[in-house]
Amino acid sequence: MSEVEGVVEGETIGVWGRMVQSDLWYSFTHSPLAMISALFALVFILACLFAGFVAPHDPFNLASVSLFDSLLPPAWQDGGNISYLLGTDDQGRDVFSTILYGGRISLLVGFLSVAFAAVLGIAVGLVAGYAGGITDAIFMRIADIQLSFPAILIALLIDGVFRGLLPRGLHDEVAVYVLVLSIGLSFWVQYARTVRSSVMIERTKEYVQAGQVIGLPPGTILFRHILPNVLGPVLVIATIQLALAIITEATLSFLGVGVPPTQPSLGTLIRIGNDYLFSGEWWITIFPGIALVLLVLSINLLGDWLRDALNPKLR
Amino acid sequence: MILFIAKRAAQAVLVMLVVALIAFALFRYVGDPINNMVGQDTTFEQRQELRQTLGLNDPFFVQFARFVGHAVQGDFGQSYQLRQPVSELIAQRFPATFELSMVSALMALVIGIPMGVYTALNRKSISSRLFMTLSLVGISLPTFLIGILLILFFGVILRWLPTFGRGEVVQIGWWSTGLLTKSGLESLIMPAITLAIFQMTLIVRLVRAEMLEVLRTDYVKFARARGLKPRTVNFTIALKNTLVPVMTIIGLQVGSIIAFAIITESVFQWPGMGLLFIQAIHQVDIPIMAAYLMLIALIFVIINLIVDILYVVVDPRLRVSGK
Amino acid sequence: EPFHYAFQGDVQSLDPMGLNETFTIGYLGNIYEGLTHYDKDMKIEPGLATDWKQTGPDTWRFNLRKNVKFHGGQDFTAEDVVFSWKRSLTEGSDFKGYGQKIKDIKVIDDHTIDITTPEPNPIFPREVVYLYIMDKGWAEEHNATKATSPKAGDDNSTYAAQHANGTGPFELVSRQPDVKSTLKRFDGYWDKDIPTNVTDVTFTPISQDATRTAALISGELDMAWPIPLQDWNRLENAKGVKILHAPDARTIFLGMDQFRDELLYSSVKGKNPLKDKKVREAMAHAIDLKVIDQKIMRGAAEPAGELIGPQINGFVKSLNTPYEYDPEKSKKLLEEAGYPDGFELGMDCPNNRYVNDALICQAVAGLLARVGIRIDLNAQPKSKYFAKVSPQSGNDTSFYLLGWTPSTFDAHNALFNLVATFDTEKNQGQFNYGHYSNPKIDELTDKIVSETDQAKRQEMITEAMTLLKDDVGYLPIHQQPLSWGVRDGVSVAQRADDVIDLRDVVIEKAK
Amino acid sequence: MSVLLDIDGLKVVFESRHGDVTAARNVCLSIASGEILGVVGESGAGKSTIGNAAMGLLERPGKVAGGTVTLEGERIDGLPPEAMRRLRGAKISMIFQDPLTSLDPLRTIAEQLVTTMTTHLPLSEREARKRAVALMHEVGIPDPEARIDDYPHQFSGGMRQRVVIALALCAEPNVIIADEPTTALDVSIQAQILDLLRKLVRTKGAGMIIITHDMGVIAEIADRVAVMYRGEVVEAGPTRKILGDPDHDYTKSLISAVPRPDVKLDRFPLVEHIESAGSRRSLDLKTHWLGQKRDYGALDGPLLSVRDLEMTFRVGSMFGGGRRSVNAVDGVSFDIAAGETFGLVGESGSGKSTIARLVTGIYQPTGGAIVFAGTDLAGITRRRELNRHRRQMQMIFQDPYSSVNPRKKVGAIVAEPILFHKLAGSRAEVNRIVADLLDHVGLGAKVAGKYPHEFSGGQRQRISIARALATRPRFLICDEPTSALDVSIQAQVLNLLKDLQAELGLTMLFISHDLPVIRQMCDRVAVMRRGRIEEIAPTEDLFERPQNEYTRHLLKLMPKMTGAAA
Ligand SMILES: Nc1ncnc2c1ncn2[C@@H]1O[C@H](COP(=O)(O)OP(=O)(O)OP(=O)(O)O)[C@@H](O)[C@H]1O
Ligand SMILES: Nc1ncnc2c1ncn2[C@@H]1O[C@H](COP(=O)(O)OP(=O)(O)OP(=O)(O)O)[C@@H](O)[C@H]1O
Ligand SMILES: [Mg+2]
Ligand SMILES: [Mg+2]
Repeated sequence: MSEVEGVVEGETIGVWGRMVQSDLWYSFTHSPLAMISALFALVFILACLFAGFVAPHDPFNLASVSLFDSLLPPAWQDGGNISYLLGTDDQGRDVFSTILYGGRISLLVGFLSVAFAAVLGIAVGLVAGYAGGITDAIFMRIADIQLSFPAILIALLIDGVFRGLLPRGLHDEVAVYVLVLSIGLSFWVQYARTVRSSVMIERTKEYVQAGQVIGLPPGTILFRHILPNVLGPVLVIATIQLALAIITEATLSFLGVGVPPTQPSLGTLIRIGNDYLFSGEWWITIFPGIALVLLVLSINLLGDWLRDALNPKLR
Repeated sequence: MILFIAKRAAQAVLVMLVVALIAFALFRYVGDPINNMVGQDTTFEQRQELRQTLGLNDPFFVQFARFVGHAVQGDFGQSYQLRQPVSELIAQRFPATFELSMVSALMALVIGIPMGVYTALNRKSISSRLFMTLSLVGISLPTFLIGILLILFFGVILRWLPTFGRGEVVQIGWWSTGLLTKSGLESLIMPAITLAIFQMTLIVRLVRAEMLEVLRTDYVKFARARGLKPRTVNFTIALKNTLVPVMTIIGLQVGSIIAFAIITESVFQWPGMGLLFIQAIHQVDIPIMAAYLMLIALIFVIINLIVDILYVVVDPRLRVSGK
Repeated sequence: EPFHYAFQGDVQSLDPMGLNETFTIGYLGNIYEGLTHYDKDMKIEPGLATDWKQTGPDTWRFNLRKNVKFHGGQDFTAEDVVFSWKRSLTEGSDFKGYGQKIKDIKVIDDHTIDITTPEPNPIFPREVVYLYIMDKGWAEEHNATKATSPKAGDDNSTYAAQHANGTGPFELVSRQPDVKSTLKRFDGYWDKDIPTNVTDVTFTPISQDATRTAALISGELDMAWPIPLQDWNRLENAKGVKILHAPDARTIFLGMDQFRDELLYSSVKGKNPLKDKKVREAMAHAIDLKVIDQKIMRGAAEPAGELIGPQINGFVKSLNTPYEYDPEKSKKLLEEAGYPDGFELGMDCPNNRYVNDALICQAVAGLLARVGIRIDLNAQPKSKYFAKVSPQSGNDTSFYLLGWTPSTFDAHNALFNLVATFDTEKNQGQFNYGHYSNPKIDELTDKIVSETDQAKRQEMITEAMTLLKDDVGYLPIHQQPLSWGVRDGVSVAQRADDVIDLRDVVIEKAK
Repeated sequence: MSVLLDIDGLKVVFESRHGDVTAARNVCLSIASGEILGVVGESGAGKSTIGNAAMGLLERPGKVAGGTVTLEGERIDGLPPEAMRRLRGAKISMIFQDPLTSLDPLRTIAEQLVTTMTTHLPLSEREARKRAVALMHEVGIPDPEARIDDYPHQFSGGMRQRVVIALALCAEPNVIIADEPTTALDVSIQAQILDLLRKLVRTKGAGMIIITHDMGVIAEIADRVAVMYRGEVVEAGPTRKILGDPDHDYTKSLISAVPRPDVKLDRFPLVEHIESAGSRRSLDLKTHWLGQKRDYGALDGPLLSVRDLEMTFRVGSMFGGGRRSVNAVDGVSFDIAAGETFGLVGESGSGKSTIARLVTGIYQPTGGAIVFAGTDLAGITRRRELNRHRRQMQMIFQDPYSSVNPRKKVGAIVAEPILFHKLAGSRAEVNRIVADLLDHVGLGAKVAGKYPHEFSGGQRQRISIARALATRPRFLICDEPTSALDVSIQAQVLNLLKDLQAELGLTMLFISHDLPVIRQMCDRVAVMRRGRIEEIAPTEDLFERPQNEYTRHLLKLMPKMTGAAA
């Protein structure tokens, strides 16, 4: 028959029940790739969050790190030590533990900066694309200005300002936020311009006019109606930029803005290991590299799935 | 049209002014140029003197005004470090960066767009899933690592390709090109790939995402109903419609390829502007940094202008100005 | 024979008075020459002067070499020496320091000059090694009579920064900053006895360590440096290349703020623990130089106890024994000093200046943490680092890492710059970022400068250095290694100042 | 007459996580050359689905689950894609229901026509273009030489529909499936198109399936009729028989619901056969939320007064030349009294929708005044003030496809105005109201959880109607509100509008080119042509004693359901 069972809104089936019944959950449970990715991402994120319990060593505690144990190969190789499963780096930090501890910083920086950039960029893109005219011109020229500065310089600027404004000693606490701010600031333009171009097309559609007729304020029309229709590319950019943010953080740390070298992030660890690729100490790069690749992979696959699942036409 | 471009040119000037302003506010945080300009035996007084001569002790807006005053006359100053006019330096370096960026942008587009279309058309096939997954590996590794791995493999182990530099170049007027010699082309391969990987991944995924939307539209369905060839439907109709939003990102990417080939250039010692700039940051060579940032601002303004014009060329709906 | 080599940085300027930086003057030493010259053991040998002698306490007579031609064909005469000296004092010059060592030059004849110095100077011939001689006529012709100024729009041209006309064994063919510079053998070079058989020289700067090493291994280079220490193994095992290493004349050390009443970066408030010798001693005993050498420097460094190395005139062997590694003693000393739980201390460190600089700092941080001194490390690129720690920003640091090579290869240089009390008037102690001060040492330093009796002079140097060591004024770490990678079949002389002199490069005929 | 297309026992299912939906079952249809088969039936009965299935264009999750399709004696279901492609357009072609989204927005009409022709016919580009111009002329596009290089968005809905028809016909197919080919057209064009289609079928010996719910069209053109109901063909036979003497209950009710062009009735004859779309409860407006009246201040004079309204669009490329102006609305004045239904008829592209958009404030007029409830809307600059007035107006959009947000569930679309204006107390109440509204427009409360793309065109139009009602408007603009609806739903909806009007004193601007509907609905009518009003008159006067030449022309062309049993 032409009628199918639909989910009737407002039925009292509880939050969990509603989630299990939702289309998203259905699509999720029918996509093995999404489930594997989610599982990996979840395990990794949890392991990072609870690094203090999971990791066998605390690589950020200088007193417990011994230079004597530096550059040990993974446990299964000659000269390996079972206590350092994946070997140690040049300062004697346990690579496995550092992946977890450093992963925590990387994830924080990655997620926060992408979220910051996305929120800022989407908002600007929506407004610029919808309002057009002078508003659009102003925002887009700001974007041009922004684009001219590489993340490195923005980071230097923000770091400089922060150092100037904040009392000494607070720097380390805010280091991560300096990173988030700088990376976020250098990323938002992509969202803004993408969203803007989609909005310019979307705003001519009749459903937008319908919203106007209902009397919805532009904000509501923008965020509730147009936004969902322009999110596809945004998700692509966001998931990819997550990787980029994590890597950028490593580059910035090298320039002396960002996390201190005594507390390496995942990206920093890879960068450190990069120096040892020729000399045969491959484990310092390869293991964090694999961790990062898997993390990025799983998040992107989740993103792919989510984007398709959120598009009702593709179900 | 002329009015439109004139308006944008005026905006460009404004953009560049602001870029310069921010740049000068920022230079204070890059470090101290003096230390790189003198040897260790130079006395404190001499250092102070030099600082004074260069006007580094002036308030930043005085420095800014001075810079703008000169820049208006086409004078971007002289490199602290290289003691050579900055405009000359940039003109020397521009061809290298330009060739590298264009080749890798081309690579990214030529591989990225068809791949995006392919993966959208065969959404569920194993091969497109595999490709989508593999393409991610490329972006989750930092550029410097990819570069080094390429060097290690093709340069050191196989010895197929040169590990650094630009090879032999041919001088055509002020332009130096590496595209006409064998060693020039060989040298180009690895940097271009390194630079293209990220852009390619992004383009593949964006094209795929947009393409999936467009393939579901009624006009694509109607085109099929008229028995148009799949090539026409997929490329002429669907891809063109896909490109409107994707164009933005491609434009931005081409811009950032040119602008921020920094890491690739320094890994491969590619003698382009990016290398010049990173060197300048290390040496706090303010005139180079300032001129470079202005140039990049100009490039982005131009690219965005082109993208905006392209929108209108590609999408007739945007040509209406009724409201 | 062609010779292709690479360094991590580029020649900064072709102007011989442009930048007093080791690599740049080293490179220019192949094109230009001074009156005297360092041989491969850093001994002074005749350059453009055939011989010299001190004719009074502050007067030196130099006999100039005859029949020397510049690359452009001009003859070398006493005029050129006077011109070059005067040029070194012009505004854009970075060699004023050398120029100021000369009070006047009297031209006796075309090939004889008398130089007077402002005060008696026992090491004067060393001071003129890098005062390269330019041709007066050439400079006048190209409006290059003043050193290139970094400022645009000045009336002096930048000609000399991009062209060169010296008397050295090689002449400039082409130069593209940061890309490539090429030299070719100068046929008319006066010294026909130099060992080299190199005809064409290509120099490329390659800033990335890995790329440089790769280019060497892949055979694209005949020589490259510095080679990261961790890659030594790889190079030794690779076919066709070898590592050349020796201790650098540069000593790496840690400095401490010893003048503020309260440290800028520390948990201790109201007093400065680093003023307390016990604390400094505690730190000295807590840093295990051996493990730093073994693990960070891969055994290639020379742990040091003195601020200057054996290559430096005035070095005292007995003082070079490092402070003993004894963490227990450290803890005890800290307790005695009133810090049983240690304290927090901010540390500044460059991360692209010296061999493994940031790693050393991290290791120091780790070692100090074990006795309770918790280091908050701020590792930055050198331009930011120096901007922060140097006097211009009021020595904004509490604890820092620095390296020093006395440019005259004489102990006085180190004492004057690093140890003497900070004093802008007298220009002394400019690199004494922690303002260590010992009046006795100041007194000795003043005397050393003009003492011509070598034995007496050495005595005074030894005394000053001993005082410094007793005070624990600095914490020396090591002499970093020179680390050159050379293709088999190429022989070079590794000079202690990390300079390659092309005169000594010999390439085996192609196999 | 040889059988051109034969559909036998066709079954189409849409797979879904909640179980399969059978959109068509055991459908048997066939057409011979020179024959026109009309397919009628309720909206959502599966008419379009059958067309898609025959063309081999069903998309996931839909699939043919049984039956055969035979084209000129050859089985074409399950043909390899490339072989099927060669047939499409050349042998069998389809005119899509939705003209607004069927055209590639980025390519000119000429390009689209030329590619299609050169794909199937051995023509050079120049020849193809020549034929394209001729074809454009044939389908009734004025000034085809100039307009062929326009882009789709520069055409009005009706014009686009003609372009779609031209595109479907340009490669001269033998079998044409026309899915509501004239819904968006005014009567004169409709007559032209029907003429065109008929001529094509008769002279070329082609066969055609015409899907429509306009009984007038059926009567005019079809030789035979098949009636579909809930995925099944319930009755088929010669047109005269079906229209005159239907057997099946549904057909009977359908016929009775056809609006009468000749007499004005108080209400539409209610469809007896109400089992479709779940239980369609009728609402008691006296007690229901929808009926709760809101007080507006006393009003003397008309509720809406439009004076000398002008709207000029500037069209053309930004690269200099080619810029031209379109005077879509050119000095229009009319008044609408409170409680009145004012009709607006006129040819496609005459500016009807533009007027609607001007009144609702979607467009800013380039000239003239719009006075609503005594206030000149153009004079108000404060948004809130403006909104207070605008809130009393609602609009039902012409294009059911783009007027609902594809990313929102139906329930949310309808609930939005209620929630936004806080018209109901609790979330539960909102849900109840939404359910009632959906029920009332004949969709059934259960569709709240679906997305718009799961609906047929008529079903989507009803979503739009439910949304418009959800603000309890005082003034309702209906831009072709029922053009995509089958007559039974149309009757239902129009009755609802009439009820609302009676109960609430709703005022309506009713845009349509369906003259019978206009006659049934409106108190006064304005006839528009080329942005101007030709004539304004009370409905009965207009229909009985048209003054204007153009009006008379329109009335003459009005399709009549000859032999309708009523
Ligand atoms: N993609 C889809 N997914 C699920 N159900 C669908 C889909 N497309 C159509 N349907 C269902 O199939 C049935 C038949 O739809 P169809 O479009 O054929 O109706 P129709 O008879 O053409 O209606 P109308 O006259 O309103 O256009 C409808 O009930 C509709 O809900
Ligand atoms: N946004 C626009 N830009 C340019 N021209 C437009 C625009 N909207 C409408 N027009 C033009 O204005 C004229 C009137 O269009 P409108 O949509 O009001 O016609 P209509 O009477 O509603 O026709 P139909 O019955 O086909 O819907 C047409 O010629 C159309 O091409
Ligand atoms: Mg339909
Ligand atoms: Mg209309």
